[in-house]
Amino acid sequence: MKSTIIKILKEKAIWMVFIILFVAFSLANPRFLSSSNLFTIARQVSMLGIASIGMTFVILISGIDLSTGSIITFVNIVAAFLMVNMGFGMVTAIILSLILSILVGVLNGCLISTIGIPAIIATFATQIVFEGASYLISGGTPIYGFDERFKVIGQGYLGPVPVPVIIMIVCFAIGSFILNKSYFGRYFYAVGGNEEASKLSGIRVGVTKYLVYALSGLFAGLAGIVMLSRTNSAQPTAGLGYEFDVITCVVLGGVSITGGYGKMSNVIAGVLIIGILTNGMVLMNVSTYMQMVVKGIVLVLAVGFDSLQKKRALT
Amino acid sequence: MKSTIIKILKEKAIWMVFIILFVAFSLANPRFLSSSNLFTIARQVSMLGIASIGMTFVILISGIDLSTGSIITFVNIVAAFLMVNMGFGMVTAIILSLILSILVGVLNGCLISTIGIPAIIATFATQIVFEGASYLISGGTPIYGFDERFKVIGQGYLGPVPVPVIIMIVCFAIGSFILNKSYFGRYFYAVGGNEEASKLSGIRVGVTKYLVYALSGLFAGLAGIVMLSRTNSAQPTAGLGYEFDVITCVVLGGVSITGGYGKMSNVIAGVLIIGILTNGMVLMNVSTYMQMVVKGIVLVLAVGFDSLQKKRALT
Amino acid sequence: MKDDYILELQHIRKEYPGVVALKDVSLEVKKGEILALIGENGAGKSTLIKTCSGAVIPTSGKIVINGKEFTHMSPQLAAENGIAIIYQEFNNVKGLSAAENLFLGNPIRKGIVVDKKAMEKEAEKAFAQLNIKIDPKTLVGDLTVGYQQMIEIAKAILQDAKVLIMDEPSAPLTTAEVESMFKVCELLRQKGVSIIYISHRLEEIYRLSDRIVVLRDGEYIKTLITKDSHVDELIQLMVGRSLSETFPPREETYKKDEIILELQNVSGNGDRNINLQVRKGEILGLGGLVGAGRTELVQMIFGAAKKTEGKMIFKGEEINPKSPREAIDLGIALVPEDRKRHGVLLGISIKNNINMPIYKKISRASVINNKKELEIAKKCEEELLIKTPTLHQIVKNLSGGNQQKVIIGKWLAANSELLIFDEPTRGIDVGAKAEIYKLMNEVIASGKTILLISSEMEELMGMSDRIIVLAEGRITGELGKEDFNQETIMKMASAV
Amino acid sequence: GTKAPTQEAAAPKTEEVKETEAVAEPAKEEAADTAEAENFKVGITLQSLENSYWAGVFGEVEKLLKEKGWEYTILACNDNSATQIQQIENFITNQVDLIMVHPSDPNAIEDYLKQARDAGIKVMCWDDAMTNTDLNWILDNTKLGYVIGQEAANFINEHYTDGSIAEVAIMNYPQTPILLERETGILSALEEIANGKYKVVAQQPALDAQAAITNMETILQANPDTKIVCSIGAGGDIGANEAFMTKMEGNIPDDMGIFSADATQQQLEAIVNGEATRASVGFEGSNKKTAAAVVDLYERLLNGETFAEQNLVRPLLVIDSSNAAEYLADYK
Ligand SMILES: Nc1ncnc2c1ncn2[C@@H]1O[C@H](COP(=O)(O)OP(=O)(O)OP(=O)(O)O)[C@@H](O)[C@H]1O
Ligand SMILES: Nc1ncnc2c1ncn2[C@@H]1O[C@H](COP(=O)(O)OP(=O)(O)OP(=O)(O)O)[C@@H](O)[C@H]1O
Ligand SMILES: [Mg+2]
Ligand SMILES: [Mg+2]
Repeated sequence: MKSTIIKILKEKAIWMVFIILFVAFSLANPRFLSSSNLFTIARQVSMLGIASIGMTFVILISGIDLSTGSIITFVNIVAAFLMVNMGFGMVTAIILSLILSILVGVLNGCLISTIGIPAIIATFATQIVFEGASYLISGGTPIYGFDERFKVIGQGYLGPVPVPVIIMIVCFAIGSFILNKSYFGRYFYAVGGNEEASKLSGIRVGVTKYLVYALSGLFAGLAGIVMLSRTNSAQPTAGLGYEFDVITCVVLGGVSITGGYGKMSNVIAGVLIIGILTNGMVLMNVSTYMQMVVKGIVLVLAVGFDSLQKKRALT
Repeated sequence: MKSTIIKILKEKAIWMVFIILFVAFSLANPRFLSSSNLFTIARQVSMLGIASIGMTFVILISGIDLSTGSIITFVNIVAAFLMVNMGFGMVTAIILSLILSILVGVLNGCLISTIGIPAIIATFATQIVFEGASYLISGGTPIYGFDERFKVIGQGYLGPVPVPVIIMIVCFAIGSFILNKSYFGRYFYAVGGNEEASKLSGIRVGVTKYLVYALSGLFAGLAGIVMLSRTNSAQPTAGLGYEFDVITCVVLGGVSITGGYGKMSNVIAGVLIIGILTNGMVLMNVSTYMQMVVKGIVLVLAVGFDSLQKKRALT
Repeated sequence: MKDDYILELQHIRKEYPGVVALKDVSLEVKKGEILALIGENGAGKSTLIKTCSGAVIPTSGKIVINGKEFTHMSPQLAAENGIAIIYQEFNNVKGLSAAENLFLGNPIRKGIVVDKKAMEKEAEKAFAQLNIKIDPKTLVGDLTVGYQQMIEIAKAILQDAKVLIMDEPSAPLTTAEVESMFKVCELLRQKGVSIIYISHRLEEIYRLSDRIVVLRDGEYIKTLITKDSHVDELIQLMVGRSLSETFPPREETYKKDEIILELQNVSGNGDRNINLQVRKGEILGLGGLVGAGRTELVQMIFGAAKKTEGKMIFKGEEINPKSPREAIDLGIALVPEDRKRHGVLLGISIKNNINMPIYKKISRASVINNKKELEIAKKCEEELLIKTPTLHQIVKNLSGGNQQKVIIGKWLAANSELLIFDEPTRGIDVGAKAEIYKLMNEVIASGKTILLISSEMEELMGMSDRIIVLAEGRITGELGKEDFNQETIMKMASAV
Repeated sequence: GTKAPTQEAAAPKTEEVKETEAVAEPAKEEAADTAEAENFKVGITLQSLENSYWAGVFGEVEKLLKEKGWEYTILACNDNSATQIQQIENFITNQVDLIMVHPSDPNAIEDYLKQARDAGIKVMCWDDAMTNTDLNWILDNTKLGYVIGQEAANFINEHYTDGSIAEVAIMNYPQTPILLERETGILSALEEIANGKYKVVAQQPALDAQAAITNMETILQANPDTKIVCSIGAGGDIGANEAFMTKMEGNIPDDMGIFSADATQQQLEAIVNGEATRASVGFEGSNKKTAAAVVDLYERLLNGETFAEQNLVRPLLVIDSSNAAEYLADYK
């Protein structure tokens, strides 16, 4: 009985952190709890949430994807370029740019799985290449002037609920489904837990890696589209450094950086923590510099608590 | 006989890449080969070289240090602040800020070894905390106006040789000494190869990690001092993103990102490659965007070649 | 009669950079037979069977399954053609449940959705057949190594294979578990399944197999009919020379009254209330089933795990080592049970491995005395007869027995007084085993003391001067040499 | 992260300076009056604070707002529109009275500023001529670049009278659109005014001093006769100056010069000390003056003043050896 409670507490520790932060901000500023602010937070984290799904898969197979941010940028620029400079329709442009983002993921998969470059190096290389490519395409200037309907994706509402939030929820549902129900989702755990054993059990580890990086590319691309619609203008700096925010969410959400362990539900908590932290600190007038310091400390505290527990359990 | 040649070729493959690039740039632009340009390259890579020594140790023990760039910034700001705003003498300021950079490294060591936070997360957290701290100290504005003698470190000459180059050479000598001659250098390889077995062989793995991250902090700090003297003005963006340049050099230099294998001599080649690549492309007036793309591709080619070989050797 | 063979390996050759692991090895398996594959460490047994699943791609040679020829296998092809393999290294995924591990790579599913319920049901059936009680939902990482191995076996059986290949399956199992495994093997044989069985335990080979194939140094040596062969012949074929006796005699050097290590009411790390005394110059054996908590006990002595209660007295002084380093400095050494993971540093040289605990001592102002370093390593190489072309060789390239010698050499160089051997001959071939026994005797002769953990009854009784038996983290009995008896020990080991 | 622009100055020097001062001074008086009466809440979001110009100005702005006792939040979006949008949304939630944006990309935030105005918040934009604002405090970056180029071109015409060709290096940062505009301005002024007397030998990025010094050294290797540098901001100026000073061992020849934007304290000191920096184009003259001017605009907006022109164009101010000392005094 007691041990069950402890187990639940441990497994859901990150939700505790979330609740504590939530209560703290609510007490500190009554505006925080207004329904409009809560929707604002949800809308603000939607891109982070969407991108974190792919990153969860990647980290589960004990990989890492440093190209997420530049895929977001790339998709922003490409979709905008297609719509504005090439006169493509909205839907075609979105589909084409999502296909491209999948292809970037496939390229990552190829470098990592087929050529055998360590993930951190391979995705860093694609990061700078596609960042460069985004500048080359855009010439460094923002691209804007889209169809009015394009705004709906990032700025629209369905009843009281913002469209990007709905997209995020759908994506999380798909992500959970893949991880928990689909057979290839189970392969992610297998490959992350023991690559050699997976291979010898007949799992096509190479294919799995391609799939995971392609999915990471796709979700990054989706986040990019939502961002583009939200900003309504494509900037060659759109996704700069975004990968680390995403990795932070996933790691906060308890996904083991060495692979094999992790749950989608806790990643959602990780995303929400970053969301309310950013929102709450602005509501409380914390300066930019101080926000950096606070975020670093929260990260250390949240992950450190978890790490200490695991370390104790070992000896 | 034949196999010895192949072995040498393999072990020194990165020097081949270096030679190829070197010859290519010499042919492309005759100025490249002038002795003054060669000294310029050496001077330009000096900071990268110094910081790469600590990173080599870190990657050898299968860690990673994302805080290198922000330690550089931090040291820039702190040393400048001490000299300009607090009226400390040059030597005192340098010593104090180097001690601080060691302490940041020790903090990393503590988070990683004592608390058990994965290195990539722990050093990312310290990165943002100390970046924030640098802004807080400087208020975001540059600090300048140092003693004239301070310039010597980054801009002076000893005979025909720039002082920073001499500092780099001395540091590399120390680094090689630590890795090859000192007993704790042996520990680095052991810990990187197998932590558990190292512990059971009597190595204090925790202490070793503290030492390695402290050394990484120290070398980053030294690089920061050289940079400060070179620019003669402390900027709160001084080291922004520098860690990835450093990691790139180390990985190009064949140090295994999973730890346990690597040579200081090849890291030097890695540093020089980045140096001549940057210099050569500017000499040829390649555009910024294109430079990013080229760097990414060179990274993939150099590391990919090596990875493919290793992968072949396995099955 | 060719059709009688369900699996044939023809002229298999495997080269690694600098090593030829297999030189033209051929082997045939008949339907419904149990074929034993034996050979020294590094003879190439694992490499050979790995070619059947594509885990190793042979440099040349062919694999013929049921008349179909393959030059290149893959895990998928192997499964499709009815070959199941239990590998020497664990092949489970710790983050997945027992049931999911059973169906790893081939889950029961409806469309793309996995059917966990169905897998759990099947798993339950399979476990019942093997006579093991495992909740199919538990994560494999939470199970003991014995259970993990049983899952491997269950997994292979579930595949409904025509050929089952088992690479040292009994190594981590308790006697009872080995028994149920044997029963299953018999059952499968009756069903017409062929089995290739690899083991260093010759008694198992004699109990199970129909034929025996011997490999040595990557070469095929001979095939024997089990019932017509003799152990001595087998050993002769394996090691290329004859070995007279396994347990060399030793003079009793210990003194009854000189205690080197005493534990008083020690608890922690899963053990409770341990009281024991180790006399200087003796070999004290620790007996018990796998999971009895012996490794846990010596981890506390060696400072690798924390004790929560009790006192440890070493050479008359209370000690409380908080790290292996402290224990080593006191003169305690541990040869761990998991050689590759805990014993040696695979990626570095023999020389460096041997000197690792004493680097600080042979350094001046932190600079290593290279001459001394080499001297010490050379001395070890000579004394322990480590087989290697050079001391700069990385340990990964050594055979299991030689790796074990490097570990022992390391502690001799460190001049440790109390050496703890945890399963020192697990997975080590007969030849190397004999050498290690001889080494242990030499250690004792030089006035040192040994604490020996072994799950092999013969070894424990053959080597020890005294045996203490543990079960579930407690001491359940102690026997003097004159009382050594397999049954008594087994009884104590299964007492709760 | 990437960073942001810099600032500038222009032609009819003295008069316009007075104008700004005139704006700045009443601001202080008014501040004293309104401090007790009104307690305003201001939200500011900038493209970047990783840049000395912005950090410097907003350090001063912060002091002024503190003096007034207003509540304020100063944030940087690190050149990311999504972040900036988020910050604007959070300001709206927090019901601030005024939002000032220095847009990372004006198109991205128009809609959100509209929401702010709908919520009764005053909106001011710095640098861009936006639609959904109460006031745009703008500058013309192409013109700013042009003035930099003009100063350089005049210098070339003065010092390269013997028919020799001046080798010019441009320190640019094309990743940021407005800095790209400045570069364009620089190039067109050179072409118009010094046609045939110069040659652009290199165009390399240099936002921060560290990158600038490295790139300048390399440029000097490729083209040892490079003596003229035009930089889009302070970083390129400081770095190039350091490289020139090292190369010439502190003795800057008459025909060598750096022309740039921003007019930060460090640049002014270089001009006063006779280093390679010859002129820098700024606006109000110093951090303090700029801060005072912008805070004054906040106050006027908050007190309900409406501006006849939505776009208030900032005057440019060239600082060179003739007036540098004067403005430098203002910093100390
Ligand atoms: N990847 C590899 N690279 C180089 N050499 C290898 C590799 N794998 C195995 N070998 C070598 O091949 C030989 C055969 O090894 P193998 O593991 O097949 O022996 P084994 O008979 O199974 O031994 P054991 O009884 O210890 O399990 C050994 O000399 C080993 O060092
Ligand atoms: N890291 C761990 N986490 C949880 N349980 C563990 C861990 N390590 C060991 N155990 C458990 O502790 C008990 C003792 O394990 P172990 O196999 O080491 O015992 P032993 O007596 O040393 O056996 P052996 O004969 O293999 O040496 C087992 O029940 C095992 O499952
Ligand atoms: Mg084997
Ligand atoms: Mg054990």
